Amino acid sequence: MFKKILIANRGEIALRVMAACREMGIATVGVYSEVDKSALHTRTADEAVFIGASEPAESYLNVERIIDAAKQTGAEAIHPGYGFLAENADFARACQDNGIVFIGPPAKVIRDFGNKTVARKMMVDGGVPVVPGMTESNLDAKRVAAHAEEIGYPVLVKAAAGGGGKGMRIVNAPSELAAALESAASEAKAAFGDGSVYLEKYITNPRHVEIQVLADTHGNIIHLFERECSIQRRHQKIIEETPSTAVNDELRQKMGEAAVQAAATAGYVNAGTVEFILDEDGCFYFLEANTRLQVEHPITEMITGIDLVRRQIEIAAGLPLDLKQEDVTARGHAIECRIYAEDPANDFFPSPGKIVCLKEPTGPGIRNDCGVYQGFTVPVEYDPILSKLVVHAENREAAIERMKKALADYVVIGIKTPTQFLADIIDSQPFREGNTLTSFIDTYFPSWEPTLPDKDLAALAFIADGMAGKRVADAVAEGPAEIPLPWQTLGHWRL
Amino acid sequence: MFKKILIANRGEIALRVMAACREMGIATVGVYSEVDKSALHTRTADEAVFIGASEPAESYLNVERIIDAAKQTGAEAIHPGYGFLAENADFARACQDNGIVFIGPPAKVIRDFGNKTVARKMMVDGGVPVVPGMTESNLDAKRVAAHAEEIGYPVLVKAAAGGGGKGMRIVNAPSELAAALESAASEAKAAFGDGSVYLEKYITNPRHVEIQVLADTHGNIIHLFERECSIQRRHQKIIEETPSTAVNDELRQKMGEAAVQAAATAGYVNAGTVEFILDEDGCFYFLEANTRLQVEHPITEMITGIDLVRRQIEIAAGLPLDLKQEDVTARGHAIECRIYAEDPANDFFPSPGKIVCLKEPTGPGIRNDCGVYQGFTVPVEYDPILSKLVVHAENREAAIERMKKALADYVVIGIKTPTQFLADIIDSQPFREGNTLTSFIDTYFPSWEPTLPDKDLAALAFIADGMAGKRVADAVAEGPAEIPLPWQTLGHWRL
Amino acid sequence: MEYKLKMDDIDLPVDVNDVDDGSFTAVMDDQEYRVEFVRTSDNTLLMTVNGRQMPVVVVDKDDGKTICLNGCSYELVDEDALAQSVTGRKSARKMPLEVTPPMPAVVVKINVSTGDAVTEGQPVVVVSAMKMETTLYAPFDGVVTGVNTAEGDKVMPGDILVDIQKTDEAGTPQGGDNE
Amino acid sequence: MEYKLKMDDIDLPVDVNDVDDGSFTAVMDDQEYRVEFVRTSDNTLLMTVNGRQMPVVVVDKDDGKTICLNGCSYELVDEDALAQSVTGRKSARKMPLEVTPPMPAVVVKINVSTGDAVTEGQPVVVVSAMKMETTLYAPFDGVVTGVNTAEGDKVMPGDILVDIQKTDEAGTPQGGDNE
Repeated sequence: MFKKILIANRGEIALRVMAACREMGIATVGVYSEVDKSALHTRTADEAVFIGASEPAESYLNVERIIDAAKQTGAEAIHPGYGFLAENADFARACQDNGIVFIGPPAKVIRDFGNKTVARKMMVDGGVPVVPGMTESNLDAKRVAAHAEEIGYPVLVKAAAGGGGKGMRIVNAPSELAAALESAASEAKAAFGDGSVYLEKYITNPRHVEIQVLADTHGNIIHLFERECSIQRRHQKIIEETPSTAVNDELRQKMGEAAVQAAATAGYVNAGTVEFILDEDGCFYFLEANTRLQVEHPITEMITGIDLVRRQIEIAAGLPLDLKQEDVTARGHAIECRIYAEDPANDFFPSPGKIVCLKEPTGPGIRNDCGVYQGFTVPVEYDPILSKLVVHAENREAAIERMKKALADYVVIGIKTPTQFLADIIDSQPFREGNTLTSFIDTYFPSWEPTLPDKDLAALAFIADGMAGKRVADAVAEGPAEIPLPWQTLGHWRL
Repeated sequence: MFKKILIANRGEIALRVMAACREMGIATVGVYSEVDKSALHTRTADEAVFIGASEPAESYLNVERIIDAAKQTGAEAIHPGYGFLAENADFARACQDNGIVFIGPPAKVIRDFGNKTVARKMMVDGGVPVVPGMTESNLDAKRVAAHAEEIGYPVLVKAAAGGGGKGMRIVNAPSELAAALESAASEAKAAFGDGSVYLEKYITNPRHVEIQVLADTHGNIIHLFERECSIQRRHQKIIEETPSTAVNDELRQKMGEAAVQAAATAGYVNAGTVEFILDEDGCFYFLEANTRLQVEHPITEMITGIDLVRRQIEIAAGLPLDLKQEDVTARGHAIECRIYAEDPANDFFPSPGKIVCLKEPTGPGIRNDCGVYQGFTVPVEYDPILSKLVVHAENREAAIERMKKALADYVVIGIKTPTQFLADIIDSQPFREGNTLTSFIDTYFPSWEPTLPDKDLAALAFIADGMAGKRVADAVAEGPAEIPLPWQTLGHWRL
Repeated sequence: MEYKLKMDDIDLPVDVNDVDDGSFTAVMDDQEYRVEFVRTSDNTLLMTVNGRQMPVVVVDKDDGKTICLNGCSYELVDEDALAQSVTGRKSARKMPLEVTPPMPAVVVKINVSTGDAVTEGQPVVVVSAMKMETTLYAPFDGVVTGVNTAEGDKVMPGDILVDIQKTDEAGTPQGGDNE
Repeated sequence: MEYKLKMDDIDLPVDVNDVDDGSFTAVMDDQEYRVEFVRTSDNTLLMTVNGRQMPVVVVDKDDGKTICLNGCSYELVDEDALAQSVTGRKSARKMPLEVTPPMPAVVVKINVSTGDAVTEGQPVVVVSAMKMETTLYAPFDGVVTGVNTAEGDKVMPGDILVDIQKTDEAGTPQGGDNE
């Protein structure tokens, strides 16, 4: 097993990987940019290496500096987390060329799946159903328009290189196509360094259901059931759950087998996710494969009892999977809410800034994978994810109640977060009924405003606070930098 | 379902029950004694009722005042937690007489099991194997001595009314018998209000393995597998785990069936635990039944995914169990460490006092059921339990590593706790090998002293702290009372 | 004692009486409240209203306080206190009549130069925050009289990125230092 | 700069140099350390020793500090600072020559009265803390010259519950105010 691993990421996912390493007795190396000098992941690693300026290209996307940091500290492997270099085939190749193990699939597999059009071709060849659409990316507006006519509107413009909704546009009419292509290409180029886009048939009333797979270097491939990820805003997931209300045992098995088939076709190794579009008739189509740990991996961990990050590291170290498909069972119901720094009442605008007050929910069946702390200034340069709040309970109804309680207990002051919005969704009739289509937010919460049921109590609290005497020192935005270190970061290293 | 429940307890178990109530939409009433005015459970309830002076007899053991508090607040049911009135048949009867639902078994069952000699007779009649010994309590020293000779030394003096090792003494020779009887009786009287004691054969090299059962009011009884509770100090459990390393599937089924048989024989209703002594040959004997929620219930919750407190409340409300025996499956491995206010380097002397600094461990698979907060003064009057640290992982080895990490992250300053001691046990070869006999502590840790591997680093930290500039205000023992309210207590009540 | 509290545009007048150490009574909208409270940490209180306990987080903010309870967040100001401080800062932001980012952001692209004629709704600047691009549009027809930023700049709400003079306005261009 | 630190009976001399804002070097037992540190909250530091980071909890205590790191707890004092304060408080407790509880406790039972003769090891008082009973014994043969407590009293370590005069000692009973 590795003695030291470098984590080429930041925020909650870097913390998640470091926690697994500690339990496995593996030392951790963190890397950080200028603006992340006091970030939680920087503080939590056994060693922290500065890798450059705040712009991602200068630091977290800088292959050379990250490889250098690994060599300098003697890290034998690199875990890329998600985002940044996680699905960058050149980075995986660079690791290999420098004798460092990349904790993820081989570079070729990343490249094949990373290009959505290549992936689609590969899946067609492997007998995995795909959404009708272009099999190559093309920026010639006329030819794309011809394709769109052929597929039929509405169509979806997608980035060939990306994921997570970046560089994606729905186009309902020919007149909108040119603008959508340009803005999608620009966003894709900024996010992934590759502005290629392509078209797909836009399936109406779809669900987004994905299958987790694990594949080792010895040819064993298993799936770990589905995740329902349809609740999205701006094409980014905000609530995920498992099992899906739309998947019965038969469909689960079919989708699981298709996902294993997809992985086998591609020569997949390590943890990966096969995303499917599920239509109203229970037909499903390959959408894309995410060749890395998924943001929402904890819900699968909670229903299967399997530690995906530990498995990733074991697979990367060449260990065989000691699990067969029949060993994997799902129990109970898990839900994840993504806590972003954003304002749900204002078009989900990002809300960077200083976290003046942070109270995290705790309790049986509650897990909060958090990458920030009270007093930390959430930078403008990176993804707005602060934490992932995950609950597990005996059944969907109990999980919903648990999530409601956890969201009510989650306090973030100083920046905007969607906790109230998420609580309203979770508690809504359509959600309770399982109507989790990708159109959910547009249909049921087209414009959300916080209800303020307790304003009288708030007024009484205002007065009580004044009478209760001066607090010692509020961590106001202008106040002295307070950097409390959440205690889960206690290092394990000894002299 | 109930609209309001009174929790007739304090500390972590009161918090645990309140968390379940909140998820079920049930309002909570807390009760508190003089010294517990600022206790966490007092603060966390939706309503808090003062019930008397700090001595348990004036408050938490005062049936009349607790019934009055329930009537005054309109609570329809009372959850007794463990300890205090949890196994007091008169209290259960008083609830019934006042039209309040007691969340536990019927008074008669409590009385039957509560008297260990009656319980033994009942089990013998029901065909459940019992440890050889007296079937009645008797304080006549001569007759007890005769019994002891008949059973053969060593014998165990046990309180007829109690549990948890209180009023229990091992007697190796006739000369020690009289003193042991007297001190056991005195301790039993103080703890349970009943000084009756009796004798049992002391089984050498035993393990303490118990089975969790759930029985509803409709005649359904299931078991939820075993808990291995052999690691004890002063006859009180300090580490529990499930599954037991000494129980294979065949034995598990036999013990489970015996526990269900015991519950059926007694007419049991609600959650209960049947404790067995397991000897070196895999024979097991009924020891006693605990007619309430067990301290160590979380490890069963973690491997079965079943919320025992929710089930208790549902059963008390008359709902049928929607689980059959075959629906209950165990997955992974769970370990609990009890975090007591005591000094393991000094004979486990209680260590009440002010908690100057508290950092709780968090992370995937870690749960800490905690009843105290930083700044709270742990009173001298009650049980020394501060929290229960529980981990769940894929297998025993991973659970051990997770627990090691969690214990290392657990910081309590101001009072003594056994975190280092527990970490040394967990990490020891005998524990890793599963040699968890009740003699474990005496055999492998007869006198424990903390190892201090990092004193050089501590010296450097001492110097760094001096240079780092004054801290704002240390919560020193003499400092102003700081009462931070852990945020899990956010109430759910609205005007 | 009369408190004139305000939440956004909602007036919350509270009549407070029987003030004692750790308790008071209050009347709001003809409803009576008995309130007890204790500070549990710098920014938390345990408040008991008519016998019901609830934890509350209170943090000072600008002229008022942010209050969190029961999972919701409230921004309240005391109008009496407010009267003594400068007012009107907020109203300026309400109408998007200026080219300013809605959040701290980085300028990705500037589509116009000084002297350009622009029409209402025309994209003039693209900013990016947390990997999300947002396009800022011309709020009316006009002429660009100044570009006050460059690509890569970090900008804040309230920063006027591009000065535009309305076409239907007479006179010389306003603002626009071309810095 | 020379620090004379002490942990229990272990001397920990540290030679500190190159003190800068947030860093220093140190030599202990011929080993060199490069230390960087930053205060992360009132009672926590992030310390980096020879490139390895570790969080540390530090709390002031009596004459010294309690330090938690890597799951272990250390009590350190600075001998130079200690020299200026009163010493010797601790040594008094070491030998159990007095009838005093080992922890804060409540008196459950008093087995003796003034004037009783007692033998070494005879139970004289039973105290209870957190539901655990502890018996306090006569430390030597002697005569009870005073009982300074009553059943139900809360007592602290250092409180002498029963005064006993050694049999082989001459002279009048010591102490024993019979309060």
